[in-house]
Amino acid sequence: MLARIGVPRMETLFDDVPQAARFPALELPAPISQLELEAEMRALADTNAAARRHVSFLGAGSYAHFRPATVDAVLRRGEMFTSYTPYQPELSQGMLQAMFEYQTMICRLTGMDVATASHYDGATALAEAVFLALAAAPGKRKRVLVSSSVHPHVRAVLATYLAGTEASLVDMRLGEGKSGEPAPSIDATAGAVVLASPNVFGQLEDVAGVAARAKAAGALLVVVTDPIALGLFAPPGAQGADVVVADGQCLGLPPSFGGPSLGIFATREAHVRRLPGRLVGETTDGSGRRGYVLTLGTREQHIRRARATSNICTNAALGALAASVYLATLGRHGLRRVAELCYHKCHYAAAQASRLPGVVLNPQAPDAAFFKEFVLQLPLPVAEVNAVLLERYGIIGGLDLGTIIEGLSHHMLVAVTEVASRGDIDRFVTGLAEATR
Amino acid sequence: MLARIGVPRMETLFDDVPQAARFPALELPAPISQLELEAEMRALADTNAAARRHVSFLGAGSYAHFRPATVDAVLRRGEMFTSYTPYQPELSQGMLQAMFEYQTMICRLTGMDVATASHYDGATALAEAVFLALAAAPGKRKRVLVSSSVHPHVRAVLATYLAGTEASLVDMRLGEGKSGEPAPSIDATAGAVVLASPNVFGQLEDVAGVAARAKAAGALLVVVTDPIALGLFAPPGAQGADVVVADGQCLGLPPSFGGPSLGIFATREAHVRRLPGRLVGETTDGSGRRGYVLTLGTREQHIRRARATSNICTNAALGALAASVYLATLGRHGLRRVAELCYHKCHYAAAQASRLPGVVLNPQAPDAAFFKEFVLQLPLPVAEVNAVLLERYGIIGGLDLGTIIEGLSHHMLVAVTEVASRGDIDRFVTGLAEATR
Amino acid sequence: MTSHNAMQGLEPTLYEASVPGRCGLSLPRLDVPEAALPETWLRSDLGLPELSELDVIRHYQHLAQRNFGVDSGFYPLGSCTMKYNPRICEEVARLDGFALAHPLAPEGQVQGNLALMWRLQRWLAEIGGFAQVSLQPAAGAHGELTGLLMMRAYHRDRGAAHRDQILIPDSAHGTNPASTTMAGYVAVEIPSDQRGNIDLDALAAACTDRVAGLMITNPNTLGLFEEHLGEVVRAVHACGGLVYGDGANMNALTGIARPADLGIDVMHFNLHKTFATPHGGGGPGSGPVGASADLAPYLPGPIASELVAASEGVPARFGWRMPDRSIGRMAAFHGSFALLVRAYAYLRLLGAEGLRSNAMHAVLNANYLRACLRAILPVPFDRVCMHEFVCEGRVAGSPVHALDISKRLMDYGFHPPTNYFPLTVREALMIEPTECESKPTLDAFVAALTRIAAEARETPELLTTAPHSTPVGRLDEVKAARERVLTERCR
Amino acid sequence: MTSHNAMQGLEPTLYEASVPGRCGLSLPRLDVPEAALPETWLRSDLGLPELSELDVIRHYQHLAQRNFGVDSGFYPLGSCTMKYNPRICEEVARLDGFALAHPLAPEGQVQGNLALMWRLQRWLAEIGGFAQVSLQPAAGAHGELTGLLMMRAYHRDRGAAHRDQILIPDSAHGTNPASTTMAGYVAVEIPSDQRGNIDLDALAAACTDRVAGLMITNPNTLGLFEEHLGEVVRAVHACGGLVYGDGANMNALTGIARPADLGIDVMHFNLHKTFATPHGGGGPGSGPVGASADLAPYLPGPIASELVAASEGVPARFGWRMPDRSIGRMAAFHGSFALLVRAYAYLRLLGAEGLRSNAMHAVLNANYLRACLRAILPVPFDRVCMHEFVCEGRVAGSPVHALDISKRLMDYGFHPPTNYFPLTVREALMIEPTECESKPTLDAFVAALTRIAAEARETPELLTTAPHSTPVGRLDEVKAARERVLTERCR
Ligand SMILES: Cc1ncc(COP(=O)(O)O)c(C=O)c1O
Ligand SMILES: Cc1ncc(COP(=O)(O)O)c(C=O)c1O
Repeated sequence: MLARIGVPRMETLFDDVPQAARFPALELPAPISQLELEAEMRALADTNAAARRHVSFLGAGSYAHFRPATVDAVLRRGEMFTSYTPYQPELSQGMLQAMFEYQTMICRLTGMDVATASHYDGATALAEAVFLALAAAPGKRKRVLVSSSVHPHVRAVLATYLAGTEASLVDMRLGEGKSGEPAPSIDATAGAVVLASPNVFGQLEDVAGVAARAKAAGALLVVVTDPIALGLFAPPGAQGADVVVADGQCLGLPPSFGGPSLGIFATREAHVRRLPGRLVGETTDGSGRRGYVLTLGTREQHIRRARATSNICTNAALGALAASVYLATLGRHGLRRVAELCYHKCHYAAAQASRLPGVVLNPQAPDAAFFKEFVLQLPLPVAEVNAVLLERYGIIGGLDLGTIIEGLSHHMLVAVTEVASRGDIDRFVTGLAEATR
Repeated sequence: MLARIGVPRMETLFDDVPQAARFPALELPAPISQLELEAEMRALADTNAAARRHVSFLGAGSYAHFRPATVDAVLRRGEMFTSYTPYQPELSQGMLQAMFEYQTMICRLTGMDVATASHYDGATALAEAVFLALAAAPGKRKRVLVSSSVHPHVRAVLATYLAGTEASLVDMRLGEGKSGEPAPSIDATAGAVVLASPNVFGQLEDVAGVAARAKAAGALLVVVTDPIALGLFAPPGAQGADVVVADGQCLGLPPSFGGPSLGIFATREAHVRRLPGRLVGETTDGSGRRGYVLTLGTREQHIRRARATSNICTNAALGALAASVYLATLGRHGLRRVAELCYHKCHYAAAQASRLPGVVLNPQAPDAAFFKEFVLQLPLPVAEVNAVLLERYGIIGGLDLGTIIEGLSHHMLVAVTEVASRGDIDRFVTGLAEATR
Repeated sequence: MTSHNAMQGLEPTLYEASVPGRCGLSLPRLDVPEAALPETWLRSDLGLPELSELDVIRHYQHLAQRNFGVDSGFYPLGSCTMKYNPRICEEVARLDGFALAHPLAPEGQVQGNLALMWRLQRWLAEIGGFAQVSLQPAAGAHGELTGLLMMRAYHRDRGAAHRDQILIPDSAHGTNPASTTMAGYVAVEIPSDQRGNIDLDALAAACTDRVAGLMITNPNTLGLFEEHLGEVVRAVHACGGLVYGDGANMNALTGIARPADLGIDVMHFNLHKTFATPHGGGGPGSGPVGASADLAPYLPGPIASELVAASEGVPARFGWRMPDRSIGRMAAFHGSFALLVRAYAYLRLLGAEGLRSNAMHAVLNANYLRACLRAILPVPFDRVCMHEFVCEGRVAGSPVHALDISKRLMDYGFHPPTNYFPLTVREALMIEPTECESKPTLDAFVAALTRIAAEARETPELLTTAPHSTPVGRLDEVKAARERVLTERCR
Repeated sequence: MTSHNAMQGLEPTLYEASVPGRCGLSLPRLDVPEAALPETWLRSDLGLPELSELDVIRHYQHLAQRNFGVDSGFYPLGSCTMKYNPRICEEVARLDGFALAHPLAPEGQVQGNLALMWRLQRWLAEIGGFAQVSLQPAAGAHGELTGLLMMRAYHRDRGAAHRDQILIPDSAHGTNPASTTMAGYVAVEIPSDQRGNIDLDALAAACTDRVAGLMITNPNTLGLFEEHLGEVVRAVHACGGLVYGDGANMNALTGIARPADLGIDVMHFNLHKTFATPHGGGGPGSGPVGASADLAPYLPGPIASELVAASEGVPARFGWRMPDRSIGRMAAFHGSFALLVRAYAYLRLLGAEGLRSNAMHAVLNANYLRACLRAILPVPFDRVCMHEFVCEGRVAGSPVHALDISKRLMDYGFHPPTNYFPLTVREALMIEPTECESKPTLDAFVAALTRIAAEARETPELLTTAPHSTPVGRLDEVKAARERVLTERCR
């Protein structure tokens, strides 16, 4: 090969590299074999509590749902996971059709017209949604009102993204009840309003009410939601949301320490030319056979460059595929059933726990409807309760809310999904009782 | 559908079933969901020590070798594992070509001309090999001489199979050294001679010497071997064996409590019409394209019925596929390397252990060459030593030979493969030292 | 050459793709001192291919794409019960605790496996009506040999070692007579009658004191329930024989009837048919054998047993037990354990109701197909069938054979039915849809056969030269047998 | 209709295959009392398809067979680095301890993950020559945005908030200018010179005090090493700007040169290119960002840190730390952790020598292809290239375009190169073989292109109507954009 190229040695190929910097000695560990690698990786993995498969009540954006075996069976197909973005549609009909089906299912689920073929995660999907809203809102509005019950990490990502823009992020507290006025109120300076339902505390919000106010003010409403909740509850699309975003990890993806996840993004037909990211469309070949292609690429960075709607290129296609297989496996009946199980088990856990002396359920919003998470105010630090749960019951307790939201020490955020059996919940409550006694 | 069939109810379809026996109430546990099933199966699996992945020195026919990730990646392909025996070759070229390649690799490995597309396990392959030998030997010979160092379970299966025949199984002790005369000696009453090398104690036998004697007596020599050993040692085919059989678990299959395994069977061209089981052959289609089909079916039960060479129908095709992927991944260099690692590590372990006071290495055949297993005579019961190893060192010790061979209490059969690190071996020896102190 | 469309073109063999010096796996350095190798024992060369990991993965991806499984489409292969293989069963069988368990581990270290096997034995016994079950046999044919050797030992113990005949209906699967011979018996064929049942007169004539037993498949290989099973069993028992049940078709009877209640003394189950363990491209299988109280002592072993029952808080204790008069071992270890795990899981998902429902829907699907197809292809025994039925692969006024119809079905995206079995029906096409298939799939299959029947009349060469859309055309099986290229030529 | 050969025919959509009442998963019975559902909040209907598990598995098998990955064959997609994805990396990423770890678990419960991330940060820093690395960004473009926001914060802290321009060579990837805009900067394009380098004169003219920085890809998107990189860096630094490195092509430089040694201040790595994590059909990716000591305080966080070093017998203790002047979070949690596991494993298998060897062989393969293909297709910058090179997809005397050549390559079983990028080369075909491919594969590719070039001259319509062997023919992209069918019509 060298002869063909016309160089004497491989090293010659690198003559353009400044000599002083050429061929550095890298201090990296010596290579090991696959056998040794497996041992090393197992040792690392076993250092994590997750290796013990404890019953866990951690949620707050990453959830333990049952993953049907179909999902991984499909994700392991080499034709799928080793392919690139389907630039050449004739060789990529599998991924393209799967994405088209994903877009369809996401639209049905959220009640929207058009969905992108995925974003990195729910948080970045929200940031992109806010960019879209600011671009779509009339005039050049610079205020983004973000409900205080949006997950603080999600809010933080939005804040990072907004740093490069002239827009400012404004905290908004929602009033109580259907008539409650948000503070600050939504006025004509607001380009985008961001609401989470279920919110970070697991509670449902009055989407329709906020949507009406946003609409009246000419602002676009972006709703952050939980796709599992949509198995049971009215879709944001039907309640007036302009953009719906969500993190899709719950749809068949493992928690994996938070990533990779899947950013879900759906909006109304009117905004299709402002959409960030990939879109798959249906078309035909020369002989009229149906096929699928990436479409409306003129929005995107590889064509529009500096004037693109977003810089996104690599997205979360495999996560979208996982979500598709998950939704296809569960289908109309299964997703509703999973949502019902979450709801009932969560409420059972909440009812049992709130009977304990000194434990208060959802102290900030005791009357709010909730789905698969709730807050418990405890008489002692959450870490102390969790230590008892883990050491004596082998249970990983809920999130210490104080670690992500200031002022909420002694508050535990408890997530209960269909994977928790009644026995698990009862043991959790027993442990809670012991710890708070 | 019922209307189309012309019956009023599904139950009507079963009118032929005697009424007294129809629709019994079966006492089976109530069905559970996949979620609950996963929990139940995990609980069962976790009850086994194997779930803890201890370092283990158990062998004796089932070995811990490293399984390259390629093997399971291929075994998980639905087109392969959900297919039936490839009766319709045009839809089964994948499996057929893989089997053809398997036959080729097994022939190269064993030094034989033709290999079947698989048997249940090594033991049943041996039984079938003896049937072939008895049929092929001149005259109607009825004696099967079986070396005493054949694995007792394998010998037991042969004995069960022979129960339906007029042949008798005769224990044969091999003489020491190249010139040693077996007892009883191989004479013209012997139809088949069975030799294991490496034998159940891990030692290599004088295959060529026994082959010469068998040949002289007109008997056929069946050699039971370890395919990993063939990465390093001369193939039985080159030493005069007429049939070579082996258990193929070590070629990429998990131990799985002993099954399913893979029976390897290879012989000389002369015996091809007496071969039991499936064979794949190369051919062409109408336009001359190469393809593969099941062939020489006239030997088999579905055509020859009572006069078939065997009753085998379902075999171990997926195991043969696993072995093929294993052999293809390791290839010429990798298999030799694995065999060398086994050899050197095993000898290191043997040398270290035999230094301990009261511990004797291979007492029955101290000078025999051995491969990946050896015998230790211990000053106390093996179970007591193993208890120390497990409880204090987390190590599963070698096999208590007394449990499978009478008279060998206090003898431990130790298997050492490439997966044991020097540290593992040193800890094992330390534990042995502590237990035997 | 690399080829994305492996369904076209040729895939090079591993040896053709081999390039000197490659290896698909990195192996550890030697961390112990080298021992001297016994030079005289070493081999000089090892004729294995040399490939990178990528080469290996690509090769087998291409091969897989040239293969058709249940996952690929409708696979109505009669007698083979091509059910869907649930993915959760694949997952649980791969759990470390199961997959890494050593077969000779002390009982205390494998209580989970023993419990699983003990329960599965009990469930299979309950489903079949048997006293005891051994999980050791590795396939249906292996179970047959097991049962026959048990019958032999039973007769020997009763001083009837002279009994040397096994009666076998002419519609039986080839493994039945082949197993008979392996067990040292003589197979005596019994003809079928007009309705597809065993001919009772012929049976009566054959029932002598040379009879060790009868092997019967019920539903039989025509997919029909033996209408006079009671008489058959009585006749055999009356002459001192035993009745062996070939349980290949048990998927029609789970929760419908227990074979032992119908008089079967010993029977194998096919976990790879009835209990949805995957067929694996030809295997592995699992053929547990159930036996009545009289025959149970002869079962192969050891068998998983409950040594101490569970009592408040203390779990049960399980161990191995050899049946009293066991014929011995049929396998080096404990049978196809990883398949037992899958079958256990399958049974846990179904329960008694699910099992019965499966049998009912399998029978419903088969009868629906029979009702739809009888207008297209002759159905020789056109009465209510069980889980499968046999029709004749011929079309009036056309020269085509069953094989041509089968090959043409491939072009329509279907796997063909079983061809030329049972031998008692000419041009037999044996069709078994299983309960897993939906009405739209069955209707599509009927539509394809309808079109194929029309083609057979109008353009028969379309069939006789089929298939046309597979990676290779119709393969020359005669040439394969004649030339006997059974390994790749040395390169 | 079921279809075995999914490469032909149409695969129905999930909705077309849906049959009312089906569900692919059994779910547990409710084992707690029912709570009252808030009726007014409930949805009336859920428009998801209804399928059995078998339906689902078949559907996706058929789809997979209609897709081409690295596993399927040679995939020389320039700039995308289609390496083989080692299967062991897939396995280890699925270990429970990794896959089930919760992102908000207390530090003490995730020491394994933190150790892994901390080591990977150090290794990437070592490979790139950076002071610190953040693993949070989810892709290359995400890393670009991260780096630009860091640059913004850096200038703001130094009273240079007025700097509003980012210089970008005209050959840059589209994400560079798009990220620039998202970060609130103005992209200023710098032309390339005759040899494919940045035009130094144009650069000098652009280097004013409005410049916040330059984004540079090196090797650039022509596959060429910037011959005057030192001058470029000096010019930008001299005017007060920072140099951002687009690390998409880092696979040519691992062990060859450390970008920081060449003057790069901040850079993203593409784990999904350089470190062989699978592309997943478009994602997920992972785009860790490395920074010099000056910029490191601005990295997004939190970052895994060693709180207490290991000391005899006591393992090290790891925890999260937010960089002092961090721009904040770029992701809700810790980035694409499961890909970090794969990249860690990949690096452990390679070590320093393996990394360098990979880069060398990637460059060798690209130059070999360039040397072979220059006789067939014009190579505009025909000098020693790095891991890829660009040629022009046109044949003298033929009307065909790069796209036609690409489509025709499919018929030969190859994935086409990258088309029409970079924009600075007309009819660009950007070819990147990677180190994973063997000489026989490269030779087969050359042979195919040789034949295609001949076809282009003799029978150009063979190319302009290609591909001919794919499940669908050339698709009408204009129609797709015009009709905008972006979801399935309601049924
Ligand atoms: C009726 C019948 N009996 C016996 C067998 C043999 O079973 P196995 O292939 O499991 O050995 C079969 C297999 O197809 C069969 O259909
Ligand atoms: C040169 C270059 N820069 C940036 C990117 C964007 O990287 P990503 O797709 O990971 O966002 C790419 C992707 O192809 C690229 O080739």
